Amino acid sequence: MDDQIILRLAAKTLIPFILVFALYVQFHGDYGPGGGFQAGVIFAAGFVLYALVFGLRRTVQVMPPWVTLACGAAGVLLYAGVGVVTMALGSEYLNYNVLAHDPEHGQHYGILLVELGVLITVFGVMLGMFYAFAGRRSLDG
Amino acid sequence: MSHDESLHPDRMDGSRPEGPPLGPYAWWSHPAAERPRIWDDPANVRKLLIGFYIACAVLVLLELVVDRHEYHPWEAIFGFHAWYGFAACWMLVVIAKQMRRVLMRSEDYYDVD
Amino acid sequence: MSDHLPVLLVVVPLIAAPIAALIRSVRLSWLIACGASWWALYAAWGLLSRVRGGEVISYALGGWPAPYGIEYRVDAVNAWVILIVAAIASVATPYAYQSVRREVESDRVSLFYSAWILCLTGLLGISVTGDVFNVFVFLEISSLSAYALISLGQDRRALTSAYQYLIMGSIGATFIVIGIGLMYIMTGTLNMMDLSERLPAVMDTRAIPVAFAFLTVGFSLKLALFPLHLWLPNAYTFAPSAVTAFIAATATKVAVYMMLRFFFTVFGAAFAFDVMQVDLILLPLALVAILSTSLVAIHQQNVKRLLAYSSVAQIGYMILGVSLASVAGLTAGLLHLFNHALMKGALFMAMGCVMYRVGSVRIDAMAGLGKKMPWTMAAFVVGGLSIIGVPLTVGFISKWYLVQAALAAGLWWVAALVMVGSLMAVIYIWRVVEVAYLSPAPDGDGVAEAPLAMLIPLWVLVAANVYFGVNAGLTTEVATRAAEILMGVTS
Amino acid sequence: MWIDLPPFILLFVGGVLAAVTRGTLRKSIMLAVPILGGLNLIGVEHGARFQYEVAGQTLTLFRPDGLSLLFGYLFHLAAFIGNLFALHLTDEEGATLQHSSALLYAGSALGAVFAGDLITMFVFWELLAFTSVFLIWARGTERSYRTGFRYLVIHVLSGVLLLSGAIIRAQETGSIEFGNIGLDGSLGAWLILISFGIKAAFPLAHNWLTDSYPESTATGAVFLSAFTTKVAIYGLARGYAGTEMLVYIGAVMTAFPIFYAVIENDLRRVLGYSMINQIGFMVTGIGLGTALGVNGAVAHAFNDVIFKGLLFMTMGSVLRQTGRINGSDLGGLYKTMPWTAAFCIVGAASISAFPLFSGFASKSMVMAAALEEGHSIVWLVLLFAAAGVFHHAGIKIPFFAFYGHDSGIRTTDPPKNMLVAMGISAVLCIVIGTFPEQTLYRILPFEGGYHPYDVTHVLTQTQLLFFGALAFVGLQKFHIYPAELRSINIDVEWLYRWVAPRIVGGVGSLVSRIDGAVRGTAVSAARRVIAVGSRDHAGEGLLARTWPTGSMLLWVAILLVGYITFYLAR
Repeated sequence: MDDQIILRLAAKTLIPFILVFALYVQFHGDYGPGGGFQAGVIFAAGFVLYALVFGLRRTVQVMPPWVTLACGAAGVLLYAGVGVVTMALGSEYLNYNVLAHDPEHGQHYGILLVELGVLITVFGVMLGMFYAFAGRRSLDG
Repeated sequence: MSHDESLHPDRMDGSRPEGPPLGPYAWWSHPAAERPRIWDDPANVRKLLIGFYIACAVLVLLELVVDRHEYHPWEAIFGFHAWYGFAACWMLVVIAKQMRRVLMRSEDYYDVD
Repeated sequence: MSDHLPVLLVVVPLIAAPIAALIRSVRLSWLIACGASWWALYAAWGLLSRVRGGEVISYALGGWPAPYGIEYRVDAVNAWVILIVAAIASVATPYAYQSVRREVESDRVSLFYSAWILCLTGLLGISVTGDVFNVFVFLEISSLSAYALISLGQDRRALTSAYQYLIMGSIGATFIVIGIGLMYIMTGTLNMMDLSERLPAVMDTRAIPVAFAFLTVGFSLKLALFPLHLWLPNAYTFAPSAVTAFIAATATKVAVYMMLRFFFTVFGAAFAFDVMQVDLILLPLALVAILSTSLVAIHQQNVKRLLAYSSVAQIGYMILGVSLASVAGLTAGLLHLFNHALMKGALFMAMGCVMYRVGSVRIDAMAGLGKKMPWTMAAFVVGGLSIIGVPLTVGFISKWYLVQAALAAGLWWVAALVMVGSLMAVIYIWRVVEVAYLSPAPDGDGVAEAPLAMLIPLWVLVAANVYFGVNAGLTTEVATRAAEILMGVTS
Repeated sequence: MWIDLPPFILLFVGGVLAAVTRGTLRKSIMLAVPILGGLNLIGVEHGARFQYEVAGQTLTLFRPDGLSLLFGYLFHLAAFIGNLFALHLTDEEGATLQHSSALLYAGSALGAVFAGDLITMFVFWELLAFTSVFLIWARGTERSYRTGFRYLVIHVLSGVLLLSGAIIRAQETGSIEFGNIGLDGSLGAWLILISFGIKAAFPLAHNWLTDSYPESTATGAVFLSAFTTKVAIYGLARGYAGTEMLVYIGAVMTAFPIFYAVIENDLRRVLGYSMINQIGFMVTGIGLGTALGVNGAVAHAFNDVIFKGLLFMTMGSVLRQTGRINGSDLGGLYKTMPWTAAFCIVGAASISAFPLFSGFASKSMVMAAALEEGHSIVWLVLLFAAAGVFHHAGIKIPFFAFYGHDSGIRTTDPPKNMLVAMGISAVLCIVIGTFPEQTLYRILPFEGGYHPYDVTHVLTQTQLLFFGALAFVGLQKFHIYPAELRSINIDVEWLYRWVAPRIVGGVGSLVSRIDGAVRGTAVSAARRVIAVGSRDHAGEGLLARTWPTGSMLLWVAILLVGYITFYLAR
């Protein structure tokens, strides 16, 4: 699509906003509608748009497939890890109260971290699926 | 052991190994040769049978001498066990022989599908 | 740490799975998988020994107390199922190493183990949780990873089988979630205990019977109850051998557990059996499953497929026990849950060994294997005897209790049909044994005994088949206790 | 008694050891195990032990009492003699298989008679079949393979009946203990009786015996004749003593096989028929149920194991030395197998119950018991059978094998171990027959003296036998006696070996050969069922094919609608 200049410009302009919007949805997720699932999908959508406009080859240069796999795994680790940390701090699994001095802050951090884990995993998996369908190549590129 | 040789297929039909003709006492020096056996002589068989008939007669006649208990009324009949045994066996064989007409089949009856 | 055992049971594999995916070393990811399953076994034993006496462990996730937060709740029933899953996993994972090296492309092996552990996580999670929506979440985790595992089979048909399983499994899960949704609408709660308290008030509505119907169909699909078993034979046939052994011995068992949990704990035996009279449906279906699929098994040419159909028949035995809706019947069903895991695990593992050496599991490929792979085929024979229900094997214990339960319910003809099912098992097992031991082997194909790394796990299961067949004390005790809990009988 | 252990354990250990050892070591094990086991039983304390609670039922592995101990001694003795007889086997003859399975088989028999409950009994009941079938298969012929299969099927069926009966009894009585059952009209008692009856070769269920024993190996038949049917006799004596029906069943069993035996050509099959006849005496004794009757039955079982074993050993020797066993092929062997011939005559005299031979000491007990209970007709039938058994087993076997027309076969006596085994049995026959009150009668389970040697008994029995022999001589003289012909005689097996394959024919190639027009409506209906089943369950049949996903979904939808309707209709 090298000749579609408008499309390319529009995409270039939009993509950063998409990514920031994803983060907005993510950070808004603790008290309002939103959260890691939606954020992860939106974040991945930014890269999908990039791939549609600029081609898979360049996208893979920016975001190699192994990174998506690693994200998919790392997010789960983050999620589960938070729970383990709360346990290590002497409370139930995923009881965020103990993450900070103040239980309210603790809840805040906890939910953010967990949602971040969800975001990373969802992002990794969505993009990985996109690569798998679009690229017909193995995830290792 | 010699029994293994005896299973040799050539000897299963009873023929003895090839060799010169053997005299009447050859079994002494040639173990493979035939020694005349007791029941090969019909006279011995006849003696045995005569002895057997006498024994039968004596067994029946003993009833006249011996005081025999009777556990069952039929045992009072003279020589009950003797004639019962004789009749039973005779009948058994005659009936069984007739059964052959119905029951007998060739040896590979079941092997043929 | 022992306070956290219910959650650690699930969390440790959950952490292990992504690590296994990140590590690109076949051996390391396998070791992680082994570690995860052995941990699960350790935790399962710890849980079981705590709840054997009748105690119930409740764990509030995130510190939110029961009706509000997610509760993990362990009693003798699910501790029993957890032990089954963990035990099979800890034998099947060591076994998988050689088998997977032969059957799965090497660049996918670490992902394979990741999916393997995830599947285990899901199965354990379903069993341990006391929250109906959480059940659905873990169900999806285990199912999705199972689809992935099955699709990795060598045969091209593995992909279509996995796809079919995916469609059917997703529909089953969807039905379950619809049922759960309806219940949530009517009661406003997702906690099992809370539901069981609130449901009686809304029993007379239309929504609850409809929810019950969706759940029944969903569970029937997941546990492959006749006639919704059609996805199972292909999935088991074309999956990698180790996957078949693992999933056949665990996935349907957990589905049966789900059904029991919903019918007995959530809805209550009185509602499910007296009002809904679900036994009127389950009993005939179970009997048809036993007879029909055994007959199909007799005609199969592929031994894995044969065993798959036999599995459907065996599920029939379990459901038969459940449908009697008595402590005796449930005990029989729960015993068979465990016992069938042991025997089918052993049989499929034996077939995995054959696949490893011969490259085929068709019956004609078994010719002469009795001589060439004596240990493998001997294991198959013992497993087969167990399926038939020969004394001194676990199969006999199950059948004994089942027949007793049927007789106690006055169902003579059911007991007789169970015997008929056993006779049919004799036929299909014998077909394999006959070819393996009495047909001459093709010359010079150089087939040798399977590697020790596969034989040892196989024989561990075979030994368990015999051990629990002779000494059924532990299994019957726990199964009876679990049945009493489900029926709400206190002893 | 040094170690208090259920006796089967030692035999099983021996069986496993025999499988992994070779040469002299194995031979020592073969002989030592039955001796040690038998000595270990001497002076054993009565009463049930080794009990295990499983699922609320008590399994009893070891219950020695008068009845089971008699069989315990007997089986050790039989195992010893049989092992000695089979000691020479070489690897070409399948020595490992035969030695090992013989010990396991003996162990199973011991396990069964010492079992205190029906479930343990059932386990050993099935093991009896599975361990012994190898003694048939070891013959290595196509015919023995098929026979072994039929044998297995029938015995597994018997086991299934026993198990079903046990389950039903557990339901009815709440206990699986094996004591006196008796026919109280309940289904469980009937099933167990039928199960025992199959193993005891009741009429119409007898055919497995005459089918399989003649097809086993020369040494295997000795074991087979010792254990299976005697375990069944034990079961009947324990569970059904005094069941009147057994008196008549036993009487029929004594009488009908002798007709077959007269016209049978295979001499080991003749022994099979005479075995049924001897079991008939035992069954009758058990049916009478009096102390004398049951004592007579088990005493006769004891003697039968020894003298029938001896006869099977002599015929096994003949088979081994000549490769033949048909009466039409044999004759004149006394010339070259003098010892075997002599032992055969001792065995024949014992089975015919000649005074001073063991059969006399036990058979007369049963007959006396029948008279005591006033069963005149049964007594006459037994008397007839006693004469008949002499006719076919006492005269026919030795006469056609060792005397009669000289077949020209020249061979030798068998190896020493076989001769010694036969010699021991022969001595036992004579010792027990001459001094029954000092030997056998002391270990009988019930009190009550019996004195076989009074003038009346001796005279009448001798008359009976001599005149039976006279009839034989007469029949030979007048050429009425049927010649031995190369043939077989059809028996009940005709139903399942000839009729059944031709009727059912649903399996295999037979189906295409048989014209459906011949079959009756019932048969064609059965065929239709099989055909329908196969259509739907085989290959790409309705229930066996891979379904399209859409069709599966249709099923789901149908079921969902069905369930909702069903539930809402409640």
